[in-house]
Amino acid sequence: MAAKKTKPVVAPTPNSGVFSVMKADGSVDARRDPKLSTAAARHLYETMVRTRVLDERMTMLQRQGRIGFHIGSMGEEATIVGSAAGLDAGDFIFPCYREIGAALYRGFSLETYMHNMFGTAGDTVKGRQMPDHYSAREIGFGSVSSPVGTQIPQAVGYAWAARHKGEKSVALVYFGEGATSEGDFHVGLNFAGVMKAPVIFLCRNNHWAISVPVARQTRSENIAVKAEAYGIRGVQVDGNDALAVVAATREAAERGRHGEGATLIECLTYRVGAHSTSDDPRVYRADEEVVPWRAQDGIDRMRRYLERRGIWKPSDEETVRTKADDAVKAAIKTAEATAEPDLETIFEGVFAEQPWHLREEWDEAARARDLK
Amino acid sequence: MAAKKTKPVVAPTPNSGVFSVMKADGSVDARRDPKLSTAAARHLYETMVRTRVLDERMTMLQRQGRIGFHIGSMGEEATIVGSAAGLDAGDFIFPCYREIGAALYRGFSLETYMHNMFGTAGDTVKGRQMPDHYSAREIGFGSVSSPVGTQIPQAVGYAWAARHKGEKSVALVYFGEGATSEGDFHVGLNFAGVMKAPVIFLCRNNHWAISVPVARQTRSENIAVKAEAYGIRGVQVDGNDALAVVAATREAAERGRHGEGATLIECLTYRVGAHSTSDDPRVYRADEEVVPWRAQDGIDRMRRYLERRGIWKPSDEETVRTKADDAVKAAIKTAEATAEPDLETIFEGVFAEQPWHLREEWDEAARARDLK
Amino acid sequence: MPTWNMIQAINDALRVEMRRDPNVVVLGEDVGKFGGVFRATEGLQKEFGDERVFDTPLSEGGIMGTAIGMAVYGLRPVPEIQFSDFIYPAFDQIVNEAAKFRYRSGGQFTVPMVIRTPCGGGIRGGHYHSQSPEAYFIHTAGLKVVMPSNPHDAKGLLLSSIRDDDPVVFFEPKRIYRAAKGEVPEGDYTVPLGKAAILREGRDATIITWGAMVHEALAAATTLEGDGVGVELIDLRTLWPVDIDSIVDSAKKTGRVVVVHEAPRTCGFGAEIVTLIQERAFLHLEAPIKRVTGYDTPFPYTLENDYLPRAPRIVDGVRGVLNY
Amino acid sequence: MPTWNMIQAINDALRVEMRRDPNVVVLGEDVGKFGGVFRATEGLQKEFGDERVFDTPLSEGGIMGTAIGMAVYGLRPVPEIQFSDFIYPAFDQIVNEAAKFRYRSGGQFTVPMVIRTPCGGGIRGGHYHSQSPEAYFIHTAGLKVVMPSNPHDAKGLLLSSIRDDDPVVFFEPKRIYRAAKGEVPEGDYTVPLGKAAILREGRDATIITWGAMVHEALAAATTLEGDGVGVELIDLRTLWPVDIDSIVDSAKKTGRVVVVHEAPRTCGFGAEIVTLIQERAFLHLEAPIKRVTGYDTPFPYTLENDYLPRAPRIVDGVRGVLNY
Ligand SMILES: Cc1ncc(C[n+]2csc(CCOP(=O)(O)OP(=O)(O)O)c2C)c(N)n1
Ligand SMILES: Cc1ncc(C[n+]2csc(CCOP(=O)(O)OP(=O)(O)O)c2C)c(N)n1
Ligand SMILES: [Mg+2]
Ligand SMILES: [Mg+2]
Repeated sequence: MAAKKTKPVVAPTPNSGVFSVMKADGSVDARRDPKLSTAAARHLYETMVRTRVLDERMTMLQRQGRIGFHIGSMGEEATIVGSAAGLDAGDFIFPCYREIGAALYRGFSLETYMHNMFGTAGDTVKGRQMPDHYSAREIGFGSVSSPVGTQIPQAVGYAWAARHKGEKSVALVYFGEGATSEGDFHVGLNFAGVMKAPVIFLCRNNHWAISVPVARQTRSENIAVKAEAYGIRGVQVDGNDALAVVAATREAAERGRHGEGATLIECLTYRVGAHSTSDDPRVYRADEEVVPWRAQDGIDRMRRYLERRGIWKPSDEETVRTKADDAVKAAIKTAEATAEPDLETIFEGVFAEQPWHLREEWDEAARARDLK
Repeated sequence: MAAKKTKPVVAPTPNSGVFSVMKADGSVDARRDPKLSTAAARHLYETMVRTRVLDERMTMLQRQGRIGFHIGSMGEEATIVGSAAGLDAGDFIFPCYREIGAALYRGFSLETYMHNMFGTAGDTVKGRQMPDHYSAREIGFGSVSSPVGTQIPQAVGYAWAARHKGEKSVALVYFGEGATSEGDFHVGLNFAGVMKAPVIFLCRNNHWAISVPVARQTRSENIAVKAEAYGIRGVQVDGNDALAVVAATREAAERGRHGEGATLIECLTYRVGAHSTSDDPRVYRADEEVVPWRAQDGIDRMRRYLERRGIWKPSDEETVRTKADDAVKAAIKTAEATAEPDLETIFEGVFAEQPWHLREEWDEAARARDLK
Repeated sequence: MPTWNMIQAINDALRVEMRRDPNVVVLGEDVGKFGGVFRATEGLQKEFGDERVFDTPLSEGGIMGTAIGMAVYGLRPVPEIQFSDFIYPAFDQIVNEAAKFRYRSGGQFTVPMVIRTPCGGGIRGGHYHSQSPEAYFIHTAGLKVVMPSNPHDAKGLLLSSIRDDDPVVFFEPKRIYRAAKGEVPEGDYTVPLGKAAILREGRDATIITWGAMVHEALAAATTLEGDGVGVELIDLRTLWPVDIDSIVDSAKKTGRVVVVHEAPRTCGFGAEIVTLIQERAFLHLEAPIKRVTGYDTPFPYTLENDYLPRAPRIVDGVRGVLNY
Repeated sequence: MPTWNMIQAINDALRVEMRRDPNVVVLGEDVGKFGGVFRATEGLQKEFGDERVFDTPLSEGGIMGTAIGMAVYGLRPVPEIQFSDFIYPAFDQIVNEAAKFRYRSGGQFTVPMVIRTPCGGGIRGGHYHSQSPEAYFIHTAGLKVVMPSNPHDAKGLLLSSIRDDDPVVFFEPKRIYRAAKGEVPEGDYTVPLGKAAILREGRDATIITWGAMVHEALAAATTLEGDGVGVELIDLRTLWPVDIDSIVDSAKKTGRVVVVHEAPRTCGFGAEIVTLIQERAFLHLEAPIKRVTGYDTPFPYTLENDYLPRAPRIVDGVRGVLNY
């Protein structure tokens, strides 16, 4: 059975400390290595780099006033892309709001993304939501929204439904450690336990919820231990170790596929940047806290791994960065040249069919456009 | 320090199994004995009996159509009265809806209670709430309401406020095991952990939430283990062993008073009766399941303890039951002879001062009474 | 045709649709073996198994959150909220998630789901077993809101609601669960969403109402008929989107309108009905539109009959608009 | 008197009251060291310590539940909900608990608490950073609802709200947090709850509005004045209990009324205002009362200026009632 082959020899285990595969120098513990193919390892790394490049560009665009908002994932790429890489293509992702890396890994088009960032007529969500709030059904990726934690029980229902229909897929849901304080976290994990739903709860413990440090979020020993309250498996993973995240996600997915229920994976990582472009962390966070995390950057570590494995050379780095940069710039150009959505996009799609009152309101809004 | 003296020698300890003091025959483990005075032990027992007598009467009244509803505590008296007995008089109780025994222990007047059961003009909550939904501030007892779990975070805020104001008191909050599934349970315990609130979470695990057994409520090993998710202490107690409940509550209260934060106490007990007078458990529960629990009745066990200690004789039993019965009957008589609340009770007390619209609506309702 | 009460009609609708559509699942507190505290789901678990009809842990937020996920996947969940007084822990999932999923995802994801929930007073339930919270949901863009007044409509509207591609909040007036009886067709039929029922025609005054209050209004209309007053009685059935033509046409015809509902008056759905009519039939109105409603207090226990808009208050309201 | 913006005025009100009353505590997400994402609580933790101004875990239900407990004890908590779009996880605690505590306990327990929360659109926040959910709370018996439109009122109303013995939902229109500036008295003063402000007197038409829309309405009134139309402009300030006399008197005077609000139209507070006026000033009305409001859709992102009731739409609305 394929599953067996990919199972890591030494698996992440509840209460056994932080699971890791790679050292800082990129060397791996062979027993734990998820043994990615060259192509897969490169795709994983390249997506991390592309995510970082995209992040930098979006932040710049926001500073220039060309887009209204951006929420990035600097420092968390290994967690985000690594977990996507641990899934099968048929698995479904319920995003939080920082997982563009997971979408890119699955082939989400930069152009589609950029239309969302600019809220254009080309936006698949029709300019109705903020930047970074896209939906990507075609790649098995849900609907980004702002309310913290609401996606957690939804993922449970989705995963349960898929199993109910005889599928062998799992659902993975992303959230931050701050979200673990919401009622939705609790009810989601509890329902998953009782319903034996094949769901992976992927907590990006990036240590901060805007200005609130994790120590003020909960007094529990860690996040993973919370799994015990629901009779599900909980593991801690080095979230800056992309291979560890791949291995842990794969194992959780295999368990889910084989009827062993849900797993809570706590990925220990760090929000190196601001919460979003609306935030300024200097007000509440000392830069000294950030420095060591920058040194443990997940992208650097993964590159060292590729280099050791002999499947990455300096010119590759330049190529991937240049290509990413060019692609982002091209997408920006397209989006900036695209008109804003039609007026009717406000009034359509509230329901499958438009009721009388929305037809009237649309007329009213159209008339209002003619007012001085 | 008084606290030391009352601490049980062998305390309930997290993950150490179910804490108990008394055997079925009423003999006690001396190291764990909370060493109640004769008066205290008798008061505890007598209150349990009075609670049972009251329950039986109220169920009968409801069957006769004289009151609309009753929700009882048959089988759970040791948990309910024992926990009240473990508190100091200055501690505050946030009730669920089955804790009349705790109120009676603190001296709640049967007459006041009965006015609530009949929704009369004498009801301190003015006939506004259902039977068994009283408030009893004078005995440090909150407001009974129906929504499951809402009282849990409230107790945390109350306990924190008392400590903030320099008091040495704790708050104890009651709820069933079903309530542990609500978001309010999670947020309450999590806030308590972070805020180091001196609160006791007293879970009556009576194994059923209406028709849903605890196994479908959560897949966690037990309820007490959920405390770990919040970095607070969690213990399991034999909930039909009144002395164990006293000891565990006392210990948790002492910890709270001394700044050691919150405790989750899971009392293992059983809902021997129906959920309420609106329920018929025969539809969903086999009587065989109930039989062994009836045999472990907490009242019988406590009586055996008193008898062994030589502070209870058969005539005492008769006296307490007769007195209880008479008192209940007298209270019923008074309540039944009392008029219903005035019309204005609908419109008063929504706010501290009555705004114009409620004055108008009151007029309207008064006029409506004159319509045929 | 059998004569059934509301509970039987609702139970039958669920059975009919579960047989027809394997994507329909029923979940909630006590809906499984017990068949619901009002017995609306009785026998369903036995027929459809505990994968399609099951008890959840005690959490309305969890019921709603997981049901949304199921609907996003492609099922048609019918979650039950045991009393609509307890719907608020699920409020965020309903108003921020279910109601906005289609819109915010540009139609990529939809939430075909029916939230069944008993509502209303008159059963001596006090604050927490008597509420009529329909206005909260009508105010929320993206939700349909339905409340039947009789077994025939209950079944037909529930079937339409389950087949609807958007989330529907389906209120069941618990006071008439067993009291309202009537002939109900067996098998499959639907009552369309968005269409009111004109239960009586009349030229003198219009009463617009829904749910249990339909029965009080019928009693009032009968009394008024004895006095020679012809009342047009409209049972909205679907509260939102409301059947605008029926209410405006009737208001134009009679010029005198009374809106009746149990919920608290202020910002209740009555205010919206009044406003829609005054916007569209202003010159036809002979008197201010009158609201006969619950009051702006929590629902009381002992005096609930003073609180509820009973027939005499409705009669008085109609007389008020007639004598204006 | 200093010239302050809304944020400064709110910050000052909190400081004034925390100095005066040791029972006032401030809690919420990011309100401590950071001073709130809009900086409304800036400097308070430094002055009053982290027992009186503190960050909570990320849970609105927890914030509200614990704040209720503090209020029941006797404190006067001022919890912040970071955006009113995120108030719904706390909805149950607000509508079933805070709003009913006094009533259900026969006055034994009360919940003096002010829920501060930014609301409204115009900052390019999309569905989840733009909502105006006031109607949900106005419909809930037991809550007072306040929304200031300028720094002077913001401070005076916040001080009144904290001293009020009942729960108040205090909406702060975030779009004018920094844009609305004005003179604000230092130290202690109050603006009474329940009293509207008549910002302009006029005989031709009445505009009734609140919050950020007051500024659009002012612009509209200025335009209309240029055309010789005298607008009476009422800023409600306290939404509930509403200042019934001011709105009814003005409606009687002008006979032509426009209600303006950002929230979705259906079952919005506008419907209640319309209904109250038609109940009390029916014979004085020369035209149907007009609603100029947000639409019945989730709040959009790119096209938010089409969604919001801007001045030209208000002018058009007033012309509509004048030319009826
Ligand atoms: C229900 C809700 N409350 C508050 C907010 C405001 N908010 C947005 S992100 C955030 C912090 C989230 O922290 P965490 O869950 O750790 O995720 P991270 O941002 O660190 O990835 C807050 C408070 C929100 N979006 N939703
Ligand atoms: C929020 C909410 N949901 C549902 C109900 C209906 N209900 C009343 S009691 C109950 C079961 C409670 O079970 P548990 O918490 O175990 O307490 P017990 O009744 O066993 O003491 C339910 C579902 C309610 N009162 N409140
Ligand atoms: Mg975080
Ligand atoms: Mg129970």
